[in-house]
Amino acid sequence: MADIRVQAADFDVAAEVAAVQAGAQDVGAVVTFTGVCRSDGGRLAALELEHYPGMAEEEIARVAAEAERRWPLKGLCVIHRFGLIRPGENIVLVVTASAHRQAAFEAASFLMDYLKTRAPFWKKEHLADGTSGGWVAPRQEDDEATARWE
Amino acid sequence: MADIRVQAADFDVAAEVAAVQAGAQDVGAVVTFTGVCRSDGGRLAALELEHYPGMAEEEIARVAAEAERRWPLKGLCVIHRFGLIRPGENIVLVVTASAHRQAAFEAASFLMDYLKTRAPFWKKEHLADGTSGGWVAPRQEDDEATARWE
Amino acid sequence: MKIAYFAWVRERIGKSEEIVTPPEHVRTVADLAEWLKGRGEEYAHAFAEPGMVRAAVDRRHVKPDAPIAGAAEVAFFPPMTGG
Amino acid sequence: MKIAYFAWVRERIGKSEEIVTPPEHVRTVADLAEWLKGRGEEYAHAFAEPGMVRAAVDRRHVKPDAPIAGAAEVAFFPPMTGG
Repeated sequence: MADIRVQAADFDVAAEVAAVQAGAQDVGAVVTFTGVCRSDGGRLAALELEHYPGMAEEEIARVAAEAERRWPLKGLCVIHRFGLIRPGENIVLVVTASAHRQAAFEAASFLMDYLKTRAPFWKKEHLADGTSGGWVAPRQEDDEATARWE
Repeated sequence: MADIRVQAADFDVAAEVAAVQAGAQDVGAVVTFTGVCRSDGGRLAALELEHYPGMAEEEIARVAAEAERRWPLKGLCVIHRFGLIRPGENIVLVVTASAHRQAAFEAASFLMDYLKTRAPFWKKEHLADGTSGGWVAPRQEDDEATARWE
Repeated sequence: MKIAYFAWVRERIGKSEEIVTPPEHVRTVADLAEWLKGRGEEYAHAFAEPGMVRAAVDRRHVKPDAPIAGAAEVAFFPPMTGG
Repeated sequence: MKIAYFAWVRERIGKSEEIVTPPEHVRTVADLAEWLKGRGEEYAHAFAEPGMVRAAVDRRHVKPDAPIAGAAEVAFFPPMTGG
Protein backbone atom coordinates (compact mmCIF):
# COMPACT_ATOMS: atom_id res chain seq x y z
CA MET A 1 0.00 0.00 0.00
CA ALA A 2 2.84 2.36 0.79
CA ASP A 3 3.96 4.57 -2.10
CA ILE A 4 7.76 4.89 -1.90
CA ARG A 5 9.97 6.90 -4.21
CA VAL A 6 13.65 7.85 -4.26
CA GLN A 7 14.19 10.52 -6.88
CA ALA A 8 16.23 13.55 -7.92
CA ALA A 9 13.12 15.53 -8.89
CA ASP A 10 11.15 17.73 -6.49
CA PHE A 11 7.72 16.66 -5.27
CA ASP A 12 4.33 18.35 -4.94
CA VAL A 13 2.96 17.95 -1.42
CA ALA A 14 -0.64 18.73 -2.42
CA ALA A 15 -0.60 16.17 -5.24
CA GLU A 16 0.78 13.46 -2.95
CA VAL A 17 -1.81 14.22 -0.26
CA ALA A 18 -4.57 14.02 -2.88
CA ALA A 19 -3.21 10.69 -4.14
CA VAL A 20 -3.10 9.24 -0.62
CA GLN A 21 -6.66 10.38 0.10
CA ALA A 22 -7.97 9.17 -3.26
CA GLY A 23 -6.74 5.66 -2.52
CA ALA A 24 -8.37 5.36 0.91
CA GLN A 25 -11.82 5.16 2.50
CA ASP A 26 -12.94 7.06 5.60
CA VAL A 27 -9.71 8.97 6.22
CA GLY A 28 -10.12 11.29 9.20
CA ALA A 29 -6.57 12.53 9.62
CA VAL A 30 -3.76 13.32 7.20
CA VAL A 31 -0.31 14.29 8.46
CA THR A 32 2.48 15.50 6.21
CA PHE A 33 6.10 16.05 7.10
CA THR A 34 8.26 18.00 4.69
CA GLY A 35 11.99 18.19 5.34
CA VAL A 36 13.48 21.33 3.82
CA CYS A 37 17.12 22.29 3.20
CA ARG A 38 18.17 25.09 5.59
CA SER A 39 20.78 27.72 4.72
CA ASP A 40 22.04 27.70 8.31
CA GLY A 41 21.95 31.48 8.41
CA GLY A 42 23.44 31.90 4.95
CA ARG A 43 26.39 29.58 5.58
CA LEU A 44 25.19 26.89 3.20
CA ALA A 45 25.00 27.07 -0.63
CA ALA A 46 23.62 23.56 -1.08
CA LEU A 47 23.45 20.03 0.28
CA GLU A 48 24.59 17.14 -1.89
CA LEU A 49 22.64 14.02 -1.04
CA GLU A 50 24.33 10.73 -1.87
CA HIS A 51 22.30 7.53 -1.61
CA TYR A 52 22.65 3.79 -2.02
CA PRO A 53 20.46 3.02 -5.05
CA GLY A 54 18.34 -0.04 -4.51
CA MET A 55 18.95 -0.27 -0.81
CA ALA A 56 17.44 3.18 -0.21
CA GLU A 57 14.08 2.10 -1.65
CA GLU A 58 14.22 -1.29 0.08
CA GLU A 59 15.13 0.12 3.48
CA ILE A 60 12.39 2.77 3.31
CA ALA A 61 9.95 0.01 2.32
CA ARG A 62 10.99 -2.00 5.39
CA VAL A 63 10.48 1.01 7.67
CA ALA A 64 7.12 1.75 6.00
CA ALA A 65 6.01 -1.88 6.48
CA GLU A 66 6.93 -1.62 10.17
CA ALA A 67 4.86 1.59 10.46
CA GLU A 68 1.91 -0.20 8.86
CA ARG A 69 2.28 -3.05 11.35
CA ARG A 70 2.28 -0.63 14.30
CA TRP A 71 -0.50 1.77 13.30
CA PRO A 72 -3.82 1.34 11.45
CA LEU A 73 -2.85 3.44 8.42
CA LYS A 74 -5.12 3.97 5.44
CA GLY A 75 -2.45 5.54 3.26
CA LEU A 76 1.28 6.16 3.31
CA CYS A 77 3.69 7.93 0.99
CA VAL A 78 7.44 8.50 1.41
CA ILE A 79 9.55 10.43 -1.09
CA HIS A 80 13.26 11.02 -0.53
CA ARG A 81 15.28 13.14 -2.94
CA PHE A 82 18.97 12.80 -3.82
CA GLY A 83 21.41 15.05 -5.65
CA LEU A 84 22.11 18.75 -5.18
CA ILE A 85 19.48 20.50 -3.08
CA ARG A 86 19.55 24.24 -2.30
CA PRO A 87 18.28 26.07 0.78
CA GLY A 88 14.50 26.31 0.76
CA GLU A 89 14.14 23.24 -1.45
CA ASN A 90 12.44 20.04 -0.34
CA ILE A 91 14.45 16.99 0.75
CA VAL A 92 11.94 14.49 2.07
CA LEU A 93 8.18 14.00 2.31
CA VAL A 94 6.15 11.68 4.50
CA VAL A 95 2.35 11.54 4.21
CA THR A 96 0.30 9.38 6.55
CA ALA A 97 -3.47 8.94 6.57
CA SER A 98 -5.58 7.25 9.22
CA ALA A 99 -9.04 7.31 10.74
CA HIS A 100 -7.75 9.16 13.80
CA ARG A 101 -5.06 11.73 14.36
CA GLN A 102 -2.82 9.91 16.83
CA ALA A 103 -1.95 7.07 14.44
CA ALA A 104 -1.22 9.54 11.64
CA PHE A 105 1.00 11.72 13.85
CA GLU A 106 2.89 8.86 15.47
CA ALA A 107 3.48 6.97 12.23
CA ALA A 108 4.84 10.10 10.50
CA SER A 109 7.13 10.86 13.44
CA PHE A 110 8.30 7.23 13.59
CA LEU A 111 9.00 7.18 9.85
CA MET A 112 11.08 10.35 10.02
CA ASP A 113 13.09 9.11 13.01
CA TYR A 114 13.87 5.86 11.21
CA LEU A 115 14.61 7.54 7.89
CA LYS A 116 17.15 9.76 9.64
CA THR A 117 19.12 6.87 11.10
CA ARG A 118 18.44 3.91 8.79
CA ALA A 119 17.80 5.14 5.24
CA PRO A 120 21.12 5.01 3.33
CA PHE A 121 21.53 8.70 2.51
CA TRP A 122 24.50 10.95 3.30
CA LYS A 123 24.62 14.73 3.18
CA LYS A 124 27.64 16.73 2.08
CA GLU A 125 27.67 20.47 2.62
CA HIS A 126 28.60 22.98 -0.07
CA LEU A 127 29.32 26.30 1.61
CA ALA A 128 28.32 29.76 0.42
CA ASP A 129 32.02 30.75 0.26
CA GLY A 130 32.60 28.08 -2.42
CA THR A 131 34.38 25.56 -0.19
CA SER A 132 33.14 22.17 0.91
CA GLY A 133 31.84 21.93 4.45
CA GLY A 134 32.41 18.19 4.47
CA TRP A 135 30.01 15.42 5.34
CA VAL A 136 27.25 16.12 7.85
CA ALA A 137 27.87 14.28 11.12
CA PRO A 138 25.08 12.18 12.60
CA ARG A 139 23.22 13.86 15.47
CA GLN A 140 23.08 12.18 18.86
CA GLU A 141 19.47 13.42 19.17
CA ASP A 142 18.52 11.44 16.06
CA ASP A 143 19.79 8.19 17.56
CA GLU A 144 17.89 8.95 20.76
CA ALA A 145 14.75 9.79 18.79
CA THR A 146 14.94 6.42 17.05
CA ALA A 147 15.62 4.60 20.32
CA ARG A 148 12.30 5.73 21.82
CA TRP A 149 10.43 3.49 19.38
CA GLU A 150 12.40 0.32 20.24
CA MET B 1 2.99 35.39 14.18
CA ALA B 2 0.36 32.68 14.16
CA ASP B 3 -2.16 32.90 11.33
CA ILE B 4 -5.57 31.89 12.74
CA ARG B 5 -8.82 31.65 10.83
CA VAL B 6 -12.32 30.39 11.61
CA GLN B 7 -14.29 30.18 8.40
CA ALA B 8 -17.05 28.37 6.50
CA ALA B 9 -14.94 28.14 3.34
CA ASP B 10 -12.58 25.30 2.52
CA PHE B 11 -8.82 25.82 2.64
CA ASP B 12 -5.91 24.95 0.35
CA VAL B 13 -3.21 23.05 2.25
CA ALA B 14 -0.49 23.79 -0.35
CA ALA B 15 -1.22 27.53 -0.31
CA GLU B 16 -1.10 27.66 3.50
CA VAL B 17 2.17 25.73 3.61
CA ALA B 18 3.67 28.10 1.03
CA ALA B 19 2.50 31.12 3.06
CA VAL B 20 4.03 29.73 6.26
CA GLN B 21 7.34 29.01 4.52
CA ALA B 22 7.39 32.39 2.76
CA GLY B 23 7.15 34.18 6.08
CA ALA B 24 10.04 32.32 7.75
CA GLN B 25 13.82 31.98 7.51
CA ASP B 26 15.73 28.69 7.65
CA VAL B 27 12.75 26.38 8.03
CA GLY B 28 13.93 22.76 8.12
CA ALA B 29 10.67 21.00 8.95
CA VAL B 30 7.04 21.61 8.04
CA VAL B 31 4.27 19.49 9.52
CA THR B 32 0.66 19.69 8.41
CA PHE B 33 -2.33 18.08 10.02
CA THR B 34 -5.58 17.97 8.07
CA GLY B 35 -8.72 16.77 9.81
CA VAL B 36 -11.19 15.32 7.35
CA CYS B 37 -14.89 14.44 7.75
CA ARG B 38 -15.35 10.65 7.75
CA SER B 39 -18.49 8.92 6.46
CA ASP B 40 -18.20 6.29 9.18
CA GLY B 41 -18.71 3.52 6.65
CA GLY B 42 -21.49 5.34 4.82
CA ARG B 43 -23.52 6.08 7.96
CA LEU B 44 -22.93 9.83 7.84
CA ALA B 45 -24.30 12.30 5.27
CA ALA B 46 -22.65 15.36 6.85
CA LEU B 47 -21.37 16.98 10.00
CA GLU B 48 -22.76 20.32 11.09
CA LEU B 49 -20.15 22.29 12.97
CA GLU B 50 -21.46 24.92 15.36
CA HIS B 51 -18.99 27.35 16.90
CA TYR B 52 -18.85 30.23 19.33
CA PRO B 53 -17.95 33.22 17.13
CA GLY B 54 -15.31 35.40 18.69
CA MET B 55 -14.36 32.94 21.38
CA ALA B 56 -13.34 30.32 18.78
CA GLU B 57 -10.69 32.65 17.30
CA GLU B 58 -9.57 33.86 20.73
CA GLU B 59 -9.26 30.38 22.23
CA ILE B 60 -7.32 29.07 19.23
CA ALA B 61 -5.04 32.13 19.53
CA ARG B 62 -4.42 31.30 23.20
CA VAL B 63 -3.56 27.69 22.35
CA ALA B 64 -1.31 28.87 19.50
CA ALA B 65 0.48 31.31 21.80
CA GLU B 66 1.09 28.48 24.27
CA ALA B 67 2.54 26.32 21.45
CA GLU B 68 4.87 29.18 20.50
CA ARG B 69 5.99 29.45 24.11
CA ARG B 70 6.75 25.73 24.30
CA TRP B 71 8.45 25.16 20.94
CA PRO B 72 10.79 27.27 18.77
CA LEU B 73 8.36 27.68 15.86
CA LYS B 74 9.14 29.70 12.75
CA GLY B 75 5.60 29.64 11.42
CA LEU B 76 2.15 28.53 12.52
CA CYS B 77 -1.25 28.44 10.85
CA VAL B 78 -4.56 27.12 12.19
CA ILE B 79 -7.77 27.10 10.17
CA HIS B 80 -10.99 25.66 11.59
CA ARG B 81 -14.14 25.45 9.48
CA PHE B 82 -17.76 25.66 10.62
CA GLY B 83 -21.08 24.90 8.95
CA LEU B 84 -22.12 21.83 6.99
CA ILE B 85 -19.21 19.57 6.05
CA ARG B 86 -19.59 16.39 4.03
CA PRO B 87 -17.52 13.18 4.17
CA GLY B 88 -14.16 13.67 2.48
CA GLU B 89 -14.21 17.43 3.06
CA ASN B 90 -11.69 19.24 5.25
CA ILE B 91 -12.56 20.33 8.80
CA VAL B 92 -9.36 21.66 10.32
CA LEU B 93 -5.80 22.47 9.29
CA VAL B 94 -2.70 22.97 11.41
CA VAL B 95 0.64 23.91 9.83
CA THR B 96 3.79 24.19 11.93
CA ALA B 97 7.27 25.13 10.74
CA SER B 98 10.50 24.89 12.69
CA ALA B 99 14.23 24.38 12.20
CA HIS B 100 13.98 20.75 13.34
CA ARG B 101 11.34 18.08 13.00
CA GLN B 102 10.62 17.34 16.65
CA ALA B 103 9.35 20.84 17.46
CA ALA B 104 7.16 20.87 14.35
CA PHE B 105 5.67 17.43 15.11
CA GLU B 106 5.09 18.05 18.80
CA ALA B 107 3.58 21.51 18.33
CA ALA B 108 1.15 20.23 15.68
CA SER B 109 0.13 17.30 17.88
CA PHE B 110 -0.26 19.60 20.90
CA LEU B 111 -2.38 22.06 18.91
CA MET B 112 -4.72 19.33 17.69
CA ASP B 113 -5.15 17.84 21.16
CA TYR B 114 -6.04 21.25 22.58
CA LEU B 115 -8.29 22.20 19.68
CA LYS B 116 -10.25 18.98 20.26
CA THR B 117 -10.97 19.71 23.90
CA ARG B 118 -10.78 23.53 24.22
CA ALA B 119 -11.81 25.17 20.96
CA PRO B 120 -15.55 25.99 21.18
CA PHE B 121 -16.86 23.86 18.33
CA TRP B 122 -19.58 21.22 18.46
CA LYS B 123 -20.38 18.57 15.87
CA LYS B 124 -23.88 17.40 15.02
CA GLU B 125 -24.33 14.35 12.83
CA HIS B 126 -26.67 14.24 9.84
CA LEU B 127 -27.20 10.61 8.88
CA ALA B 128 -27.35 9.11 5.40
CA ASP B 129 -30.92 7.91 6.10
CA GLY B 130 -32.05 11.54 6.51
CA THR B 131 -32.35 11.53 10.30
CA SER B 132 -30.22 13.40 12.80
CA GLY B 133 -27.61 11.36 14.61
CA GLY B 134 -27.49 13.91 17.38
CA TRP B 135 -24.50 15.71 18.87
CA VAL B 136 -21.14 13.96 18.84
CA ALA B 137 -20.09 12.94 22.34
CA PRO B 138 -16.64 13.92 23.57
CA ARG B 139 -14.10 11.09 23.47
CA GLN B 140 -12.32 10.01 26.64
CA GLU B 141 -9.15 9.51 24.54
CA ASP B 142 -9.21 13.20 23.61
CA ASP B 143 -9.21 14.29 27.25
CA GLU B 144 -6.37 11.88 27.94
CA ALA B 145 -4.45 13.16 24.92
CA THR B 146 -4.76 16.71 26.21
CA ALA B 147 -3.77 15.68 29.74
CA ARG B 148 -0.36 14.41 28.59
CA TRP B 149 0.73 18.00 27.86
CA GLU B 150 -0.20 19.35 31.31
CA MET C 1 -25.79 40.36 31.35
CA LYS C 2 -25.83 38.46 28.06
CA ILE C 3 -26.11 34.68 28.25
CA ALA C 4 -25.26 32.56 25.21
CA TYR C 5 -26.08 28.89 24.67
CA PHE C 6 -24.53 26.44 22.21
CA ALA C 7 -25.18 22.98 20.75
CA TRP C 8 -27.63 20.82 22.75
CA VAL C 9 -27.76 23.37 25.58
CA ARG C 10 -29.06 25.88 23.01
CA GLU C 11 -31.49 23.30 21.57
CA ARG C 12 -32.90 22.33 24.96
CA ILE C 13 -33.38 25.93 26.08
CA GLY C 14 -34.72 26.90 22.69
CA LYS C 15 -32.72 30.07 22.20
CA SER C 16 -29.15 30.96 21.37
CA GLU C 17 -28.90 33.99 23.65
CA GLU C 18 -30.79 36.24 26.02
CA ILE C 19 -30.27 39.17 28.36
CA VAL C 20 -30.87 38.39 32.05
CA THR C 21 -30.53 40.29 35.31
CA PRO C 22 -29.80 37.72 38.00
CA PRO C 23 -30.38 38.68 41.65
CA GLU C 24 -27.42 39.75 43.77
CA HIS C 25 -26.88 36.39 45.49
CA VAL C 26 -25.98 34.86 42.11
CA ARG C 27 -22.22 35.30 42.34
CA THR C 28 -20.62 32.40 40.43
CA VAL C 29 -21.17 30.50 37.20
CA ALA C 30 -22.60 27.61 39.26
CA ASP C 31 -25.00 30.02 41.01
CA LEU C 32 -26.08 31.33 37.61
CA ALA C 33 -26.73 27.84 36.24
CA GLU C 34 -28.73 26.98 39.36
CA TRP C 35 -30.75 30.20 39.08
CA LEU C 36 -31.41 29.58 35.36
CA LYS C 37 -32.68 26.05 36.20
CA GLY C 38 -35.48 27.67 38.18
CA ARG C 39 -36.69 29.62 35.15
CA GLY C 40 -38.50 26.72 33.49
CA GLU C 41 -38.50 23.11 32.39
CA GLU C 42 -36.38 23.78 29.31
CA TYR C 43 -33.61 25.21 31.53
CA ALA C 44 -33.94 22.36 34.04
CA HIS C 45 -33.54 19.94 31.12
CA ALA C 46 -30.47 21.73 29.77
CA PHE C 47 -28.74 21.71 33.14
CA ALA C 48 -30.10 18.31 34.26
CA GLU C 49 -26.87 16.29 34.26
CA PRO C 50 -24.51 17.68 36.88
CA GLY C 51 -21.14 18.65 35.45
CA MET C 52 -22.13 18.13 31.82
CA VAL C 53 -22.42 21.80 30.96
CA ARG C 54 -19.27 23.86 30.50
CA ALA C 55 -19.06 27.64 30.80
CA ALA C 56 -17.13 30.61 29.50
CA VAL C 57 -17.08 34.10 31.02
CA ASP C 58 -16.28 36.82 28.50
CA ARG C 59 -15.10 34.16 26.03
CA ARG C 60 -12.71 32.38 28.37
CA HIS C 61 -13.19 28.87 29.76
CA VAL C 62 -13.95 28.94 33.48
CA LYS C 63 -14.69 26.54 36.31
CA PRO C 64 -18.11 26.52 38.04
CA ASP C 65 -16.80 28.56 40.97
CA ALA C 66 -15.70 31.45 38.71
CA PRO C 67 -17.28 34.81 39.69
CA ILE C 68 -19.59 36.50 37.19
CA ALA C 69 -19.35 40.00 38.66
CA GLY C 70 -18.66 42.50 35.92
CA ALA C 71 -18.99 39.94 33.13
CA ALA C 72 -20.54 41.14 29.87
CA GLU C 73 -21.20 37.65 28.50
CA VAL C 74 -21.55 34.20 30.04
CA ALA C 75 -21.88 31.16 27.78
CA PHE C 76 -23.03 27.62 28.53
CA PHE C 77 -22.27 24.67 26.27
CA PRO C 78 -21.54 20.91 26.19
CA PRO C 79 -17.99 19.56 26.19
CA MET C 80 -16.34 20.63 22.95
CA THR C 81 -15.97 18.30 19.97
CA GLY C 82 -14.01 20.39 17.51
CA GLY C 83 -10.87 19.55 15.64
CA MET D 1 31.99 -10.43 -4.28
CA LYS D 2 31.02 -6.84 -5.02
CA ILE D 3 32.00 -4.24 -2.43
CA ALA D 4 30.36 -0.78 -2.51
CA TYR D 5 31.52 2.34 -0.67
CA PHE D 6 29.55 5.49 0.08
CA ALA D 7 30.14 9.07 1.28
CA TRP D 8 33.50 9.63 2.99
CA VAL D 9 34.32 5.93 2.95
CA ARG D 10 34.05 6.12 -0.84
CA GLU D 11 36.11 9.33 -0.95
CA ARG D 12 38.89 7.95 1.23
CA ILE D 13 39.16 4.69 -0.72
CA GLY D 14 38.87 6.56 -3.99
CA LYS D 15 36.34 4.28 -5.65
CA SER D 16 32.64 3.60 -5.36
CA GLU D 17 32.81 -0.15 -5.89
CA GLU D 18 35.07 -3.04 -6.71
CA ILE D 19 35.07 -6.82 -7.07
CA VAL D 20 37.19 -8.65 -4.52
CA THR D 21 37.85 -12.29 -3.65
CA PRO D 22 38.69 -12.41 0.04
CA PRO D 23 40.50 -15.47 1.42
CA GLU D 24 38.52 -18.14 3.18
CA HIS D 25 39.29 -17.03 6.74
CA VAL D 26 37.36 -13.79 6.05
CA ARG D 27 33.99 -14.88 7.38
CA THR D 28 32.29 -11.79 8.82
CA VAL D 29 31.80 -8.15 7.90
CA ALA D 30 34.37 -7.25 10.56
CA ASP D 31 36.85 -9.75 9.05
CA LEU D 32 36.25 -8.20 5.64
CA ALA D 33 36.88 -4.66 6.91
CA GLU D 34 40.08 -5.84 8.61
CA TRP D 35 41.21 -7.59 5.46
CA LEU D 36 40.46 -4.53 3.33
CA LYS D 37 42.53 -2.36 5.71
CA GLY D 38 45.56 -4.41 4.72
CA ARG D 39 45.11 -3.54 1.05
CA GLY D 40 46.58 -0.04 1.28
CA GLU D 41 46.76 3.29 3.06
CA GLU D 42 43.50 4.54 1.55
CA TYR D 43 41.66 1.55 3.04
CA ALA D 44 43.43 1.93 6.38
CA HIS D 45 42.31 5.58 6.40
CA ALA D 46 38.71 4.71 5.58
CA PHE D 47 38.49 2.13 8.35
CA ALA D 48 40.72 4.06 10.79
CA GLU D 49 38.16 4.94 13.46
CA PRO D 50 36.83 1.75 15.08
CA GLY D 51 33.08 1.47 14.89
CA MET D 52 32.60 4.49 12.60
CA VAL D 53 31.92 2.51 9.45
CA ARG D 54 28.55 0.81 9.02
CA ALA D 55 27.85 -2.11 6.73
CA ALA D 56 25.08 -3.69 4.67
CA VAL D 57 25.04 -7.21 3.26
CA ASP D 58 22.86 -7.58 0.18
CA ARG D 59 21.26 -4.19 0.95
CA ARG D 60 20.35 -4.91 4.55
CA HIS D 61 21.92 -3.28 7.59
CA VAL D 62 24.07 -5.72 9.53
CA LYS D 63 26.27 -5.79 12.61
CA PRO D 64 30.05 -6.39 12.34
CA ASP D 65 29.68 -10.05 13.27
CA ALA D 66 27.31 -10.77 10.36
CA PRO D 67 28.56 -13.56 8.05
CA ILE D 68 29.37 -12.72 4.43
CA ALA D 69 29.13 -16.24 3.06
CA GLY D 70 27.00 -16.27 -0.08
CA ALA D 71 26.63 -12.50 -0.19
CA ALA D 72 26.52 -10.87 -3.61
CA GLU D 73 27.16 -7.34 -2.35
CA VAL D 74 28.67 -5.87 0.80
CA ALA D 75 28.58 -2.10 1.35
CA PHE D 76 30.53 0.10 3.76
CA PHE D 77 29.44 3.63 4.67
CA PRO D 78 29.36 6.22 7.47
CA PRO D 79 26.39 6.59 9.81
CA MET D 80 23.42 7.76 7.75
CA THR D 81 22.31 11.39 7.65
CA GLY D 82 19.20 11.27 5.49
CA GLY D 83 15.76 12.64 6.20
